[in-house]
Amino acid sequence: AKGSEGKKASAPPDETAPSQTEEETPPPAATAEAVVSEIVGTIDEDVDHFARPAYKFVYAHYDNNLLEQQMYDAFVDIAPVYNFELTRMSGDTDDETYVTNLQTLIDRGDVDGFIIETTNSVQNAVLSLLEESGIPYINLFTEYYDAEGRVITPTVGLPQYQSGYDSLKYLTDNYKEYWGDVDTNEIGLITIDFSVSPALNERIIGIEDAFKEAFPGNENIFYNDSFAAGQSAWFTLEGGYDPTAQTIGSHPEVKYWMVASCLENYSQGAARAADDLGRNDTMLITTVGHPMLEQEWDNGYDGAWKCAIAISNYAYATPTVLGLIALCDGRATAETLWPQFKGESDECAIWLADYAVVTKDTYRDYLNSMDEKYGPK
Amino acid sequence: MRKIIRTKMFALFLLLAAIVIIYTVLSDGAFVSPKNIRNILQSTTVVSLLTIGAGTLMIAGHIDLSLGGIGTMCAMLAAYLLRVGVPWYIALIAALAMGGICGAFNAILVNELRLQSFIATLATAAITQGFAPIISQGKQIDIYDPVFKFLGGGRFLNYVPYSLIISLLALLVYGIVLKNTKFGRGVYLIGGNPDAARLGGLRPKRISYALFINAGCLSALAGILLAGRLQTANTVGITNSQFAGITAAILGGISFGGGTGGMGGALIGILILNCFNNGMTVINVSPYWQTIASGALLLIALTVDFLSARRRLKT
Amino acid sequence: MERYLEFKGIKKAFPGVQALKEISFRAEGGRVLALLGENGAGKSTLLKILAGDLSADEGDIIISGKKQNFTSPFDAIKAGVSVIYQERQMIPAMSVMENIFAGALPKNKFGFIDKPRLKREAQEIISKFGLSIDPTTPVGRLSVAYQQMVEIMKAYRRGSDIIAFDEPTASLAEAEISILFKIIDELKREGKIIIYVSHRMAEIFQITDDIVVFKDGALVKTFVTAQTNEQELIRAMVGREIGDTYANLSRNTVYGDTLLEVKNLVTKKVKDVSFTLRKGEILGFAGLVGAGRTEVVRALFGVDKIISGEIFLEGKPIAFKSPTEAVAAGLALCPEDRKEQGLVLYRSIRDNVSIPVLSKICRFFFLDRRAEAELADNAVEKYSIKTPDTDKIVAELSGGNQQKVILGRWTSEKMTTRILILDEPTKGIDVGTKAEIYQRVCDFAKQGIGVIFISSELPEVIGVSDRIYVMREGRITGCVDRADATEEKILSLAMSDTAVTDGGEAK
Amino acid sequence: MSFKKLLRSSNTALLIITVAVILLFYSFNQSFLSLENIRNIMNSMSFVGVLAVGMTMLLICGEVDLSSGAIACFGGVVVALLINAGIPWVIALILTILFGAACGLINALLINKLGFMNFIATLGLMSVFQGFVTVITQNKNIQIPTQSFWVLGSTTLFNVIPLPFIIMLVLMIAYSIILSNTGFGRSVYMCGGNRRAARLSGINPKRVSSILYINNGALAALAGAVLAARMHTASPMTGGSGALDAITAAVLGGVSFLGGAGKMSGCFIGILLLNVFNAGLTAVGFPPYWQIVARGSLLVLALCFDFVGTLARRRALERE
Ligand SMILES: Nc1ncnc2c1ncn2[C@@H]1O[C@H](COP(=O)(O)OP(=O)(O)OP(=O)(O)O)[C@@H](O)[C@H]1O
Ligand SMILES: Nc1ncnc2c1ncn2[C@@H]1O[C@H](COP(=O)(O)OP(=O)(O)OP(=O)(O)O)[C@@H](O)[C@H]1O
Ligand SMILES: [Mg+2]
Ligand SMILES: [Mg+2]
Repeated sequence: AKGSEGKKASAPPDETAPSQTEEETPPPAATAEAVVSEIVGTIDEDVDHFARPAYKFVYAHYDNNLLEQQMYDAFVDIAPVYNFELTRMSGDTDDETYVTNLQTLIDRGDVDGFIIETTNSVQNAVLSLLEESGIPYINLFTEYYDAEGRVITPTVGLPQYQSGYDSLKYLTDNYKEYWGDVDTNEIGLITIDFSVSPALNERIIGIEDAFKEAFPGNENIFYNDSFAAGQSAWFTLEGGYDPTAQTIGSHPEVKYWMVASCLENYSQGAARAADDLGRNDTMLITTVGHPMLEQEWDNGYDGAWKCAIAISNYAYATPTVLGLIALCDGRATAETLWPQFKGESDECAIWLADYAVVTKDTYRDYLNSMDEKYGPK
Repeated sequence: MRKIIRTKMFALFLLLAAIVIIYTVLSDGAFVSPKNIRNILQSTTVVSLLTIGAGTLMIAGHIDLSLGGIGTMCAMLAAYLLRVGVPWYIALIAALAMGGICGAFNAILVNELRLQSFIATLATAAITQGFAPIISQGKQIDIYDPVFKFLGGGRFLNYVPYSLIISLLALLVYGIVLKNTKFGRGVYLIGGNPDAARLGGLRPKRISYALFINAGCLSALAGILLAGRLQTANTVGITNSQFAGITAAILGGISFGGGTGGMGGALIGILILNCFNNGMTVINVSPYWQTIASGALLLIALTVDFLSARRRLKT
Repeated sequence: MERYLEFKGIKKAFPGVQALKEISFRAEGGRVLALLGENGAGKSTLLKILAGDLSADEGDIIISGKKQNFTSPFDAIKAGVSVIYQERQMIPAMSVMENIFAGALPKNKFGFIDKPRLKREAQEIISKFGLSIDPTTPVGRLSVAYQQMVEIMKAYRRGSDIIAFDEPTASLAEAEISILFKIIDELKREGKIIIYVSHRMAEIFQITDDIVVFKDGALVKTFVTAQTNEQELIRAMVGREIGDTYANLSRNTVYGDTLLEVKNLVTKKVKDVSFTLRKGEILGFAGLVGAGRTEVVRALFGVDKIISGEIFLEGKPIAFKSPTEAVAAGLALCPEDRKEQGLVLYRSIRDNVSIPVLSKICRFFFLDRRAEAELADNAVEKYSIKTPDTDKIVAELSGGNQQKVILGRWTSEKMTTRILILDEPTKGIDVGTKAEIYQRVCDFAKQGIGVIFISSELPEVIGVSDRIYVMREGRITGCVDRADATEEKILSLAMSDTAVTDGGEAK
Repeated sequence: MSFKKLLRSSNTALLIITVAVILLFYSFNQSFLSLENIRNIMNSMSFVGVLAVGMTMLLICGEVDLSSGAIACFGGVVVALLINAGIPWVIALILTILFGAACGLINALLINKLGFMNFIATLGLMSVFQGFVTVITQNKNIQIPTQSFWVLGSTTLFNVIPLPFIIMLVLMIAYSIILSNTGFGRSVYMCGGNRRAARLSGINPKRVSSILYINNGALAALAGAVLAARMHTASPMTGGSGALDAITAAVLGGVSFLGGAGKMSGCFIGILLLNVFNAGLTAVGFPPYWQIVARGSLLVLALCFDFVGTLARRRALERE
């Protein structure tokens, strides 16, 4: 329960707000700009990674989805640059499996550092295992909090709430460009959540807030929870298609639709619903996450799915690894890592990854710039 | 001795031994380190309890797909009660009782309305799975109660998990009850032919009620032990372990038709599954190949079974 | 060319049993050959091999000069062999016509099932058998007897050259038996090869031409029916003489007080039945199959719901809500349908025998294995059940031996029975054991136990019972004392004009 | 069908519930029955519907295939790979169906040649197929940019009835005819009703069962391909619960889990009910977690209704 408030509090200040108009080339994210090379655990610092033997890291992820694969790929890509070896471990989306596997790896005794990617449900057990073992670790995506809501693990993550907020904000700012000057009372919002994941849920809260802010008093918000829709909807395209199509079909009073989801698969499903219903002119779809949309655009897609929050995987991977190496080297402790990102009352810092809303016209440039900045060189 | 060699259990035991030896060699002994053995044993606790519940019902000719849902909901209930300040023993009893009630609900559907247990328990599964997030508002509920933590994560002599002792004890007790008591015999008989058992003076309905309720309580216990170990109850809980429980039971010789198998075989089935999975982590198999390998394991287990059955026919 | 069927050196072993040891004999077309032998002698096993269901370990089957190697029942059917099994083999949820034509449903030119033709042809066969069954009823809804007739019609329909019957009359009544015999006669005249297995001596002499006797899996002797007699056959089968079964029984002569009184019992199938049973008395129940005798005892035993009527056990009114209560009150019901209601087929003999006395062989909470084994050993010995040990799964026993297991269960020494109800107890049991069973029943009576003895074999009811109630269509139509009982008298009470053709559909 | 016959049909109770559910949601939201929404519901049932056709056949025969969702997923991936490799989509589709049949054949061989228990064998293969999907795709969705292929998923008849639904319906009707009007169909029932008796009647139960597994694999792959066409994408996430959903729908529709009984029409109503109910919950904005409870309760309710219906039917039969 403490997760949500904590995370909202940790949402970055305005300076991280990404580019919102198409013309502007995405600015170098402020988060990275603040970094100076004296600070340990960042890209530019002057460390010889080959003066030591290669570290053995384990990427221990809870789910086993597309995102995890992409992160793994990104880690593997930068492994030769920063001189580490990487193996992975999956919890198969099960608390017990995750904890048991983690313990098994710890007991094996040859791991130098962990990249921990979990839900909050295993936080307590994972923390006590890691504390006992003394092995350095960095959390990816999901930060841990103590009972007072203070961040207690060094984390590389996405400002979940803000990214959701920004994804929809792009639509509310730009809808006239697609629809013209329509009656805002005829606009509705469909959200597709996976509510039991606090991180994903945050995004939806941000999305809804952005809508309410843009259209005060508009009550056409239709919330769908793909968790509640049953297993066939979990992370599948149908999980986005069906609620979108059926909500639209059941609410003819709403003429213009914005669809925003916490996961790319759902928005891709929603995009198909827009195609099938012939509503590419009256729908605008967005999402947090971009790779599938990138593929669609590459293949010439030009439908209602207009934009997405793009985050380069390297923008996660590189800080994660550098931070972990700093911990392993003993150049920083969990508490002293990335002091510039540390909230006032928090024990540890959250490195918030660069992201931006991209459209068909901007995605190439943005991703190239991110690769330039964080990718293997 | 010859008789033992020809049993299915022995064949599965050989498979288990093979798994252990192969992993030990591949991992340079890390697989059989005391710590790792403890890990393997610890990982069997939840599955064991579910296997007992599911297995006894299968022997009696039913199937229960709601165990995961029941356990998850009951653990959530316990965590909720603890959070609102209820003493641990009341939370524990309430959760177990809720498990029993859910089991009784299944029993009513199956015995009074004569529904197929497959679909009836599937319905119960959906209902209970829905209640878990309703109780917690979709979040997890952390558990700070020392007794719960102790039950789930405490270790005797800092080595043997208490939860393991609980589940092994349960396996032992149920094994003995099944093989050596009137009730246990009744379970087999109603699984084999309920009409004949009834005409023989047994009470199939009563036994089936007892089994469903028992399975509900055991899965509540499993849910609580896991929640205690993780110090949190969440909406997924033990849902994923449910199929493992059924699989272990079938591997161990309990068949869907009812009437056969026992807890000894089920224990070996559980150990095979858990050793195999743990070993893959020890020797670093990629997650995708793990999926393939665990499917292949089931097929290998069936092959072993097939070979032993064939040999039995020949002699 | 002449039709014949020859077995050459057939061997078959099951784990622990050599079921067939070098069986060789020949059956000629146009003759009926009887296979005789004690329970477990290997008769059914041989027929299963003939049916392509089991494969022999060694040996050949030769049909009219052609060596056959069946690997499945399909092959056997194609080669013109039909075997009617001892245990009914039907698909309960499917209609009579589909069961009769199973595996060869008539097709129209589009390859679809020709339903009108199916119905017509099924109806033709049913009429030929003189039965009144609606071809579209699910077989499961027929009485056991009619189910058996459907089995026979199925084999008849195939027009096979070789037809083997494995105890076809065990669950048939007189009327159906005479129909069956007419059909067999006709088949014989068409020159077909008929093999007939039965434990009823009278039938053997009535319809067979040759006799082959098995003992312990070996062929001991062959006879020509016309040139032998019952005693000679029994000696070949059992290895000893058995005198006049019924006359030699040592019977109880003194009866005690009224043990059971049933007044105006009404259930779904039973209409206003009243009778009394005294201590030490054997009460026979006769009637055609479907007369409702089973239903009377099921109601007594707390299985079926009683609509109205009173039952007194030693003067006290009783109404059992479940068999558990009945067993606790000292009733024992040995049910008619051994597969459905009697046995837990995939459990051992031991497990099956101990069912009603489980609480009596418990020490503290635990079952006393030794006592249980003893119980089973006694049953095996008492009824000469043919099995290597009592661990054997009941499904692997021969039909007759399965029946003996049920008898063993309900007559074990741990039972404290006051009323013993036997529903068709000797179904499928060989002559030697039958005599022993009759004597046992009489011994029970001597101990003061009241026995209800239901049987469709008239000589048996008459020979064993002290008094005989006759039922027809759910009512008791008369009560005959042993001294006055004749087959004609009982038959006339049991039959009404409609009874023969009607009542095919039970439940 | 006469009224009396209808009353006695085993699907009547389920049909009544379905109609009641539709009316209930309609009374809350009239747009629930808009043409657009009817089309949506049809779309939503088509994937599991096709899976359920093959599954119903298997269940009636006393078999079960837990791997069909995984085969469907695999089918989607295969068709995507083939099309993206430049193979014309019709040929790719045929190859995919053959591929699914091959997966089914593996099931058939394990179960009927080696005598493996169907539940565990198909559970094992489910993991194997799913694992291969992830290895091949590296867990990434595969886009299918070939627009001509999309026709398979998004064509609509009269602008209302989607092609995937028509495919499902045609299959259901075809298999329904096979079940009730062909020798093979009847032998499916016979094998499920009493396998031994069927064998003794000259039917080869292993052959029947093998054919059904192969058929199920082919249908599952088809379902996966059609879904991929609808989504323009093959996703490794597809179909995880497909087999269980198909079994649920079929069993709800009166198909016995133990074999020997059931009808395709029941299976259709089962799927219809489940999907109409889901769509209705979305249409009225039912509170999320209570949706799960509601779905479970609906199952219980439908089954109770069915029970009452069975009792009434039995009584009517007795009265005759
Ligand atoms: N499937 C089996 N497995 C093991 N043993 C079997 C099996 N079937 C039969 N037997 C054994 O083979 C022997 C012969 O049995 P069979 O059924 O042929 O006897 P039968 O002559 O038909 O007896 P009955 O008159 O009682 O029907 C018996 O000892 C029986 O226990
Ligand atoms: N309510 C019931 N439930 C289960 N089986 C039943 C029920 N009623 C009858 N039976 C069984 O159905 C079969 C057919 O019964 P049917 O009425 O033909 O003969 P019956 O009543 O046994 O007649 P009889 O005993 O006089 O031959 C019998 O085996 C009987 O045991
Ligand atoms: Mg026999
Ligand atoms: Mg009877």
